[in-house]
Amino acid sequence: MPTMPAGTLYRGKVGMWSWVLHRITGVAIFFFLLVHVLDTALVRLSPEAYNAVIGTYKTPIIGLAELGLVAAILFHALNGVRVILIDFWRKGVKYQNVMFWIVVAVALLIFIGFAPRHLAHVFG
Amino acid sequence: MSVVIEQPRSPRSRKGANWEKYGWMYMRASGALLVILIFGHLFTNLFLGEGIKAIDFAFVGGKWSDPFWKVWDLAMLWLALIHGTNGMRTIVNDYASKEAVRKTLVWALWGICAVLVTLGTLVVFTFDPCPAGAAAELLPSFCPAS
Amino acid sequence: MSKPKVHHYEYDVVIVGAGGAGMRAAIEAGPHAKTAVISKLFPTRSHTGAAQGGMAAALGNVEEDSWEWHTFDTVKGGDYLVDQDAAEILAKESVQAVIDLENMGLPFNRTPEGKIDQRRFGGHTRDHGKAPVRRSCYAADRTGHMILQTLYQNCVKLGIEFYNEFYVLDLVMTKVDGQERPSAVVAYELATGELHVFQGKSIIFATGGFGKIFKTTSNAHTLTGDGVGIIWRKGLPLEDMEFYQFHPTGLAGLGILLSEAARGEGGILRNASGERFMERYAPTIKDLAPRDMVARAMANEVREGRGAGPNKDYVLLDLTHLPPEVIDEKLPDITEFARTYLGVEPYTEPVPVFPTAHYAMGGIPTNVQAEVLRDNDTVVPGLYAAGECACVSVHGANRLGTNSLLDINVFGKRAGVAAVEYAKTAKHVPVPANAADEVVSMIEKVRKSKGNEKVAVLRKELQETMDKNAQVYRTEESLNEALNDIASLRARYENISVQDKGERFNTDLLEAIELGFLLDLAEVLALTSRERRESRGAHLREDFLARDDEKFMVHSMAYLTDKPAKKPGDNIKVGWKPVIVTNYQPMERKY
Amino acid sequence: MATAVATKGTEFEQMGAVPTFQVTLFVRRFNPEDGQEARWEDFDVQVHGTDRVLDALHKIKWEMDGSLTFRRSCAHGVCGSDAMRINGRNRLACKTLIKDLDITQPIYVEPIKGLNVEKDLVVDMNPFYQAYRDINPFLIASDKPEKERLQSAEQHSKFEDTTKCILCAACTTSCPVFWTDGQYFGPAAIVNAHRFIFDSRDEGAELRIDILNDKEGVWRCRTTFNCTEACPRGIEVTKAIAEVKQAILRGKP
Ligand SMILES: Cc1cc2nc3c(=O)[nH]c(=O)nc-3n(C[C@H](O)[C@H](O)[C@H](O)COP(=O)(O)OP(=O)(O)OC[C@H]3O[C@@H](n4cnc5c(N)ncnc54)[C@H](O)[C@@H]3O)c2cc1C
Ligand code: HEM
Ligand code: SF4
Ligand code: F3S
Ligand code: FES
Repeated sequence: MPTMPAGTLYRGKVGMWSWVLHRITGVAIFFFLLVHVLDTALVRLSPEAYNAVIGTYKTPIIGLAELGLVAAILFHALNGVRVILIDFWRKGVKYQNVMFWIVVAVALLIFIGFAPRHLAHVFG
Repeated sequence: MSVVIEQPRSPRSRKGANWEKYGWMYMRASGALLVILIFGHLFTNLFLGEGIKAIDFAFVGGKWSDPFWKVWDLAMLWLALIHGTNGMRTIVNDYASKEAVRKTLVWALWGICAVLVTLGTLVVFTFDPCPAGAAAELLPSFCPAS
Repeated sequence: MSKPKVHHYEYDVVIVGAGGAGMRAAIEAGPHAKTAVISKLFPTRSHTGAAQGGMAAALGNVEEDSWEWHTFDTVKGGDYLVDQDAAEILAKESVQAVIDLENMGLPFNRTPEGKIDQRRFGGHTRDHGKAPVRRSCYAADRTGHMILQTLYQNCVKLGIEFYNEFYVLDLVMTKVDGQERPSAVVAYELATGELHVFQGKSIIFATGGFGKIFKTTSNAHTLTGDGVGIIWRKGLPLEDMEFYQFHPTGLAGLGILLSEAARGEGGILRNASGERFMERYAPTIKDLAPRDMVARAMANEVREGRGAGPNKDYVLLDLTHLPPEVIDEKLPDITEFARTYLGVEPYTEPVPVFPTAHYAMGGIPTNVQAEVLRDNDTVVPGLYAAGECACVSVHGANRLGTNSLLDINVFGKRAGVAAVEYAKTAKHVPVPANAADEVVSMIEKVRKSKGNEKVAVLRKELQETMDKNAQVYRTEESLNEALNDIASLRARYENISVQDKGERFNTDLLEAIELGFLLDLAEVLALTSRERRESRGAHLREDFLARDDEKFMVHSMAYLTDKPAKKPGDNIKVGWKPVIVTNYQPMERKY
Repeated sequence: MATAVATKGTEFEQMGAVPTFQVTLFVRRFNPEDGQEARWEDFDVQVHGTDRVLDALHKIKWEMDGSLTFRRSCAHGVCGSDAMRINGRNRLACKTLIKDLDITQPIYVEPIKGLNVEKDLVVDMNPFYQAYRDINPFLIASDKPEKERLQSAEQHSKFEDTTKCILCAACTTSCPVFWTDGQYFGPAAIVNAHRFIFDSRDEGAELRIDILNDKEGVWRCRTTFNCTEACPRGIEVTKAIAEVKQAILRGKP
């Protein structure tokens, strides 16, 4: 009977990989958000409870993870803007490739601006 | 010409109303707003002042005493959760091959979303920055020392 | 191996082939009769889609024009071998044919007023040759593609039943009242290897050309002349098979077509030393001479050792003097083909070209109702043919560019109308219970054979001998050589074997069967070419250089006989059929 | 001038001397009748400088293994028969020159993705054609003109790009969304709907808009651009999809 053999990985270009990243970062942010709403809800319980949990956010490991989260949000948000421009701006389709690299560049710039400061806070 | 126009056939699946268009529009509208909301949120919480170090009950209490931040965080909560859940729904629709599994997962997603949105909203509205009986050093500076 | 499963169907109209002609017929037949279209390819893969230039019609949208001038051009272009009553119909009905297509949705290019735009094409003139006229209706450089798509779209709209990737391999003839009558066709389903018998009151053949008998051709791999071959094997005649058109500008070695537009826009043909050799052959119009003349000149250059390239086997199409913008705007397809397939940059390098086997003027003889003829004038009731596989004859000895897309529309439509008309009153001819037997044994023979001959080897040798001996230049000697080669290939074909013994998607098997048709048609072509001892249109006999209206102002009609072939070709009888002349007496063909 | 052309001619005499070289092709084989799983099989083929992947496949079929099965017809990129995945990307075998690939590495050839494989490189195209038929791919017009309907060059240019489609399925089977469950209408169907939605002569735009507003319609497109990059006819597929999305938002073309 006919089957669907796996074969090789499709070699898409930036359009495809940006979507893969967008999807992965979207899922990551989603799960973080679930946790984040819950932990923030602890403020309703008691200051001690909240502070205890938020304290863990300040440990180096979670601190680093936060860095990843910020990177994910940066990419997801900026690429989201790129997607919106592709959808609504006449020339968006034409410049999608360029826009992807702009997204990467801007995300990197902001990240470079943010990371040292954040690390200083975490480790300092 | 002998060609007669036949009544066009019906589309492939027409199971009730379909919200895909609105979902698609929502993702873009909420996405655009979220850029401002989330970047603002991250900027004030993680970048300004002491960054993550400064976050504690007092910090949150201080922020939420201002209606501006209340609205801000509420908007963010609603927009982001619905955006995220709808995005997750898309992904589930893509990859869940069994209809039963797909249905369950989508229901679960919206369930979680509803719970968290309600919880979050209640917290923001019923939040008391100066709960009685808490240690004063944990509270925002404006709380009356009890 | 078990005998293949056989399915039976009953239709009013059965159409074999889903190219332009087949689908145009289906659009007429579908709404009025139970119609099936059987095609070895998915309809939009048919070779009509490869046509670039355009479709002729005297719309007069941009310049004064008339169907009468169009008729004259067609007759003259065909070197007076055209049946003039048919040419008149072709030209008269061309306008409606184009309007039909437009109304069905074909996106023609437009004039500033929004009407269908028209452009010039070789051999189409105003007022009997006074000046070129804009007669070709076009959709960019993909007119054939748009015709094929539009016709398929309308078939979808009408809910026409298609049987795709079904190879028709036999026509069933049943004896009724002492007369052989067509009753059904037998098709082999590629996906399963099962057989299907389609009984039809009317059966239309629209199976396209057979360019694959040649090595260098603009035709698709699938153009193996199955339909023409089937008719031939039934003892029905084939008309004018010696007339095969070679298009001057095929990409050298590949045969991929570069449209005539290349020379229309100012392209120049040069030999190895860079000489513009057409100046010697056609001093006044040079590179824009008719297809047969240019092809001949090119072949001559190569033959006399002035060809370019390592093997001196092609000439060069020089576009380097044209501004790149002109090339980009007017000849995008050509530039793309040259770049993709030869790695040649037409802005700066000349493109290697050589004549490529392009179009069969001959084929299954029909009258203007598209009814197939069993001899010079008796029709076979219920059997029709249209398109490149048929010979009405509107193209005579040499087809004009853009007249074939017109032919498939005009006579495709006529075939559809006539088939419905006939099916309304006729009864089904009974199909014998063993109708599929011939195909079963044809397939099993190939599948079971333990021989050691390979299909690809035989096909290559066939194509090589045809290119060498029956191409642009022909002589008694070369044609006899071709016939001898074909005879020996035919003997070896008996000993053929295929590697794939499976039932499903067995293209190996089908290539073997297609080769059988190619051998048959090549033989007919070589033989009728030998028998026509004159030069006319695309048929050039070096040993008989002049046109001989006295003896050969007639169509050839070849018949397969039971006579054993002592000498190659003996089993074929060649008869002649008068040309229908209405208004235009033969004149010398000068441009 | 004459000499310049002459040198060009002589240059050419050398130029045509295209080298032959050997390449290895890894072809994804599957035979429904032998009970085995799909597998890779390698072939060493001697090819010409101007050969295309289709020529190499023909060499294999004609000289080494007659059972190798693939579709093809025109051999120059106009019939749309031979879309396949070559080195991980959808292309037409007849339009892919071997010398343009990295020939120091084996060339991987496998069927297009997302449709059932029938045999070797042949896939079941029916779901693809069905999606095409579902969008009503024909002119819907109620008037009965005597002559041609008028259309300005500008109106014509709105949909000309999408008339070029040859239904090769390279786009649809390069689309990551289509791979997931095969239910998405796919870019090819949308391209062909676009061809009619933006045709000034057509009256069926609302109907097609309605069809593509479906759960499996345009909204599933995630703008990954694989389709645009795969299209052998250079159609701006993603752009066409974006235009259809806008038309749906507006409720008219
Ligand atoms: C490159 C090129 C450019 C051309 N340009 C022009 C031009 O500009 N203007 C012009 O007027 N003409 C042009 N022509 C000629 C013209 O395109 C063709 O003559 C015409 O399209 C033939 O149409 P058809 O319907 O007869 O056959 P095709 O379109 O070839 O269709 C044949 C059909 O028969 C089917 N078939 C074949 N065998 C079988 C079988 N055994 N069983 C079942 N089905 C079978 C095939 O599947 C196919 O559907 C060009 C030709 C070529 C090759
Ligand atoms: C910061 C601003 C954000 C912007 C501009 C943004 C933008 C977008 C856009 C435009 C899409 C649709 C993509 C498409 O249709 O191809 C999308 C999808 C998605 N977003 Fe966001 N988003 C943002 C924040 C978030 C957040 C906070 C979450 C998590 C809760 C999130 C989770 C998702 C998910 C899971 C998807 C689905 C991805 C997919 O289908 O591939 N996004 N986003
Ligand atoms: S849009 Fe392009 S890739 Fe898609 S089917 Fe049409 S021609 Fe092929
Ligand atoms: S590949 Fe698919 S996701 Fe959209 S842009 Fe093309 S249809
Ligand atoms: S064989 Fe026709 S497109 Fe490749």
